Amino acid sequence: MAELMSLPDAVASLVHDGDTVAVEGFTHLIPVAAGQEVIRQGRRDLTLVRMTPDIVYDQMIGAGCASKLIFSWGGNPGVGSLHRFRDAVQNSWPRPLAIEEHSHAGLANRYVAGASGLPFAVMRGYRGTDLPAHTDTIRSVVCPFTGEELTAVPALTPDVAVLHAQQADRAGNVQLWGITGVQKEVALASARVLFTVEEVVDALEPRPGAVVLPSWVVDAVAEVPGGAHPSYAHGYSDRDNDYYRSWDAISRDRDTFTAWLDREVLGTTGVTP
Amino acid sequence: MAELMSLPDAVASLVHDGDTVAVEGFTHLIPVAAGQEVIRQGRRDLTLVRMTPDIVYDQMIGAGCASKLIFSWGGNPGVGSLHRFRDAVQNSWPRPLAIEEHSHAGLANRYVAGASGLPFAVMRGYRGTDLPAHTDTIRSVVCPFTGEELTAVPALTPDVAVLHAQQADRAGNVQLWGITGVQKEVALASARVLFTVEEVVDALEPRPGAVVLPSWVVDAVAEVPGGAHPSYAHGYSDRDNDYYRSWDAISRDRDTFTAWLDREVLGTTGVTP
Amino acid sequence: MTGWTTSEMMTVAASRALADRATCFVGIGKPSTAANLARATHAPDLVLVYESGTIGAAPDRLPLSIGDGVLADTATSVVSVPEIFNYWLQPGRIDVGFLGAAQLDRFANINTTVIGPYDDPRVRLPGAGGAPEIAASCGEVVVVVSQSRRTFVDTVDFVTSVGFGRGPGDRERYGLRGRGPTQVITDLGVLRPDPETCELVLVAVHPGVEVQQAREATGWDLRVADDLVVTEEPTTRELEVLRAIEATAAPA
Amino acid sequence: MTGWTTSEMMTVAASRALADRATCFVGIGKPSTAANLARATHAPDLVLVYESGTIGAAPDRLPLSIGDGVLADTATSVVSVPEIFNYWLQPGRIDVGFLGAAQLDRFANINTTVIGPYDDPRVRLPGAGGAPEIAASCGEVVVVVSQSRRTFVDTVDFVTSVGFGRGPGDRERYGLRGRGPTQVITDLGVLRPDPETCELVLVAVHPGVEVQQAREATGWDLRVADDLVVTEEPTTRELEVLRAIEATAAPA
Repeated sequence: MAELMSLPDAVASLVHDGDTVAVEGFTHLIPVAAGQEVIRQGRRDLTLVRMTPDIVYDQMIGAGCASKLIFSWGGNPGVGSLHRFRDAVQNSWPRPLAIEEHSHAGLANRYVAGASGLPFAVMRGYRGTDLPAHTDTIRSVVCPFTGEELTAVPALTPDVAVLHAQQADRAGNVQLWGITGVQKEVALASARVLFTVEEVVDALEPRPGAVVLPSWVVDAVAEVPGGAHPSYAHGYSDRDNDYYRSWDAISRDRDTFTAWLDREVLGTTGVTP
Repeated sequence: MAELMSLPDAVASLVHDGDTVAVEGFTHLIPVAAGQEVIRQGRRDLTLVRMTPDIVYDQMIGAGCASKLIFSWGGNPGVGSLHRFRDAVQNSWPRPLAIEEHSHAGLANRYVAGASGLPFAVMRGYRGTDLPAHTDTIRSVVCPFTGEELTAVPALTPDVAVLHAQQADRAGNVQLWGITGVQKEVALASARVLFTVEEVVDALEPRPGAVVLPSWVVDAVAEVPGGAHPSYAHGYSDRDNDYYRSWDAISRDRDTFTAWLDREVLGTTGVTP
Repeated sequence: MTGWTTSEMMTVAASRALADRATCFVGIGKPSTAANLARATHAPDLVLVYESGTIGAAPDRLPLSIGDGVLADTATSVVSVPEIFNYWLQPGRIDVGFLGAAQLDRFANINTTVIGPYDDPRVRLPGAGGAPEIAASCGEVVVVVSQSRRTFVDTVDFVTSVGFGRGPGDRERYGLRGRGPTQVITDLGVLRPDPETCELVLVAVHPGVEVQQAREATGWDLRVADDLVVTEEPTTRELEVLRAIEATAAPA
Repeated sequence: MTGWTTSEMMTVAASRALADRATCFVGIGKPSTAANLARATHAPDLVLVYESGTIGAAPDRLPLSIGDGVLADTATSVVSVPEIFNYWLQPGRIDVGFLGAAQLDRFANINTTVIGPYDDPRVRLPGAGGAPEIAASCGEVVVVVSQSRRTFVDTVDFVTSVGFGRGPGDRERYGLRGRGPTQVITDLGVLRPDPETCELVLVAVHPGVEVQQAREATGWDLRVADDLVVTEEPTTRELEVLRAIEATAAPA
């Protein structure tokens, strides 16, 4: 059963040094506030998993939380590069970052296998590319009926999933809608599940296209309005495209990034008055 | 792009002798009227696929349409046996019926593999049971990462899916809601797709829990109000439990069944005035 | 209280097997009645999961089929059939699986496929449905079945769903992750597997039932627990609620 | 009509590559602009599929990201990310995949991963995203990329997405079921693979572009088709619609 608690308490109780953490949300519902709370609590040596490392991971990597990144597309969508991610990979700043690289289809299927209680997933992919030569979590499997060779990827079972949704009810049932991405698979693949939500409501009103996760597969729910900014929460906020553009300048230089980090994250409580 | 046409035309153009046909619907949205039209058109040597052969398949088997049945649970839900199914298996009446038997999980995963363009699916199942000894579409596969042995089932790719939904729009986009079963997987796994619908509407209004299949993965849509009777269409009709009970007596005896078939199916056009 | 049927006793005993807040994979028939009785009495937060894809269904009347519309209308979440098996049952998220049986053997293996040879059956039964994977993956399995020599056989004609196979170690050998059957609840009493041998042992008889009746209704030499108990009879409340629930399922 | 930019010419040429009623797997940026231009001009029933899970999106403004809310609001159906890849892309349901490239080689292999050695990259690029499977499974692939020696290299530093591998037969060998790249549309012209050798050949130059410019912007000895044509310049309507579309994406 999910417990309703504050974001600092939720992060403190569920996210530990050395954990494999999946902070997910496909463009939509990215739990940026939760990521910044992880920075604020000084978590270290995290293996970060995410299909699209985006500003949230650029910040966590630049802040030194991560020792490894498992991902499939690492850019600032519509803007360009993630400079902190590049600086870590190319120059080991602020610390070395090991990477394990997949395609979207491959990483999505790794979550599916995790959610399904299977050790691996079968797919068509990667063949002929240079990815298998550099990623040892890509292998092949032969169909026992046709003899055809296909690609296998191992299950991803993060220690903790950090996700954002529009709503939870007081019992801790969570509802999200719009682009639902891999949220359900990540929640069901992970040992622990932390949701930030725009709002806690008395009752979840059924919505077209909604995913509802019952309270008994969620551990903590924290009400954090705007917790997905600069990404968005369908029906609550719009994507702040200017912020994504402005991040390019903030993150390009180590000093401006560090100043930003001290001022906007470490120097705040994260709790909006 | 789906074409809107009459049920007789849809069946005539999409269902042929010798086809593998999946008439699906998990308790809900069972396309019984379409099944009876297949009987009326005298289709023969069909391989019928369905998780829960129910009254619709008892009728098609008793009418002699089928030479093989692929299934996972063959009963009259809440009532008892399917007498025509039993008579075919135990006494080859009206003709021999070969069977290929799975569990629900196995058959569902066979549809998933078909919908996914994969030759097989991986699952945990069947181990220790007597099913693999009698069903050669159950084999094992070894995880290339952990070495664990798991169960593999081959993709099911029917020649034609016969399905019922609540609504289609005039462009042939189909919407169904309530218990959605395996409808999406069956439609996407099959070479041809026939939908009967309760109603053709100008525009599909988004609904909680709805599955929408775009027109370009559907071949034919026929408006057949009540086409799921005695099963039901959520929001349109209730399950006719008395009919399921009465089927027991109708189907128990070959003569009463044959009389029913002549009177209720062969002797009618199927088009309700 | 007196004036209850053996069928009611069986359903009440089954309902008592369900702890509050547990998640329960429910089949139609007695299991569904028992689960809804539990939810209406001692286990208000029992989570009912049906193979039709309804999670957290809270029907206000007894569903008449596994896919009754009332299940979708009242569920926390409705998912596809592949999802209910792959994302919810297979990973072992469900605490208790409720199963019936046409035949059951001393190692609690279940047959719902055929009586007689598979290729020339004396009786062709419905088949597996969701049972093999429920028996494999639920945290534990509770079997609800009327006890008779026809049903309680030394060896089932066909293993549709695995209890303990041929004995200790078989579940591990097959990679089945649930604990398997922990109780078999009948119209005569309750059986549990011996922790050493995995063989079903009579641990309780319902009020008014003699051990000898249970022995005569069992197709193998039934062992009886030294600390055999008598089931607590249905309470007035249990019976009232059960009868109210069953009334909602009366033919229209 | 005159007074158009090479970038506009490239987008218009890309939009013309899309037939009406086709299904198109669209990446963000130029491909999305071109696809929406096609939908607004000659292909009103073009079906746009985005990897965020939106099928049949009909945005009334240019989406600013692959997961822009306008895509979900206007889609025929919104599905999960695993589903869009497994049920829709992988089986080969999508006719055309639109891709960009950081590097492209003579066999139309695409690099979006690294410039320089993988373990000591000169430039670390975003990586694969959906591209490898789009390149593998779409009926055909159209690449939209500006032409320069930096981008058009003899051999890519990293094969992120397969065009024709090392030449004829490689796609079959890898079990890739789509036909692969059929057109590479640049700011200078259009290249198509030679049916015999699979090597990219310049088949069209845009108005005002000399073949020599294309040769100089290519890192291998570029072959030119005997029947080289000049692209039809953008029509007034194409430019008006394109500019109107791009205006909707202007920074707030």
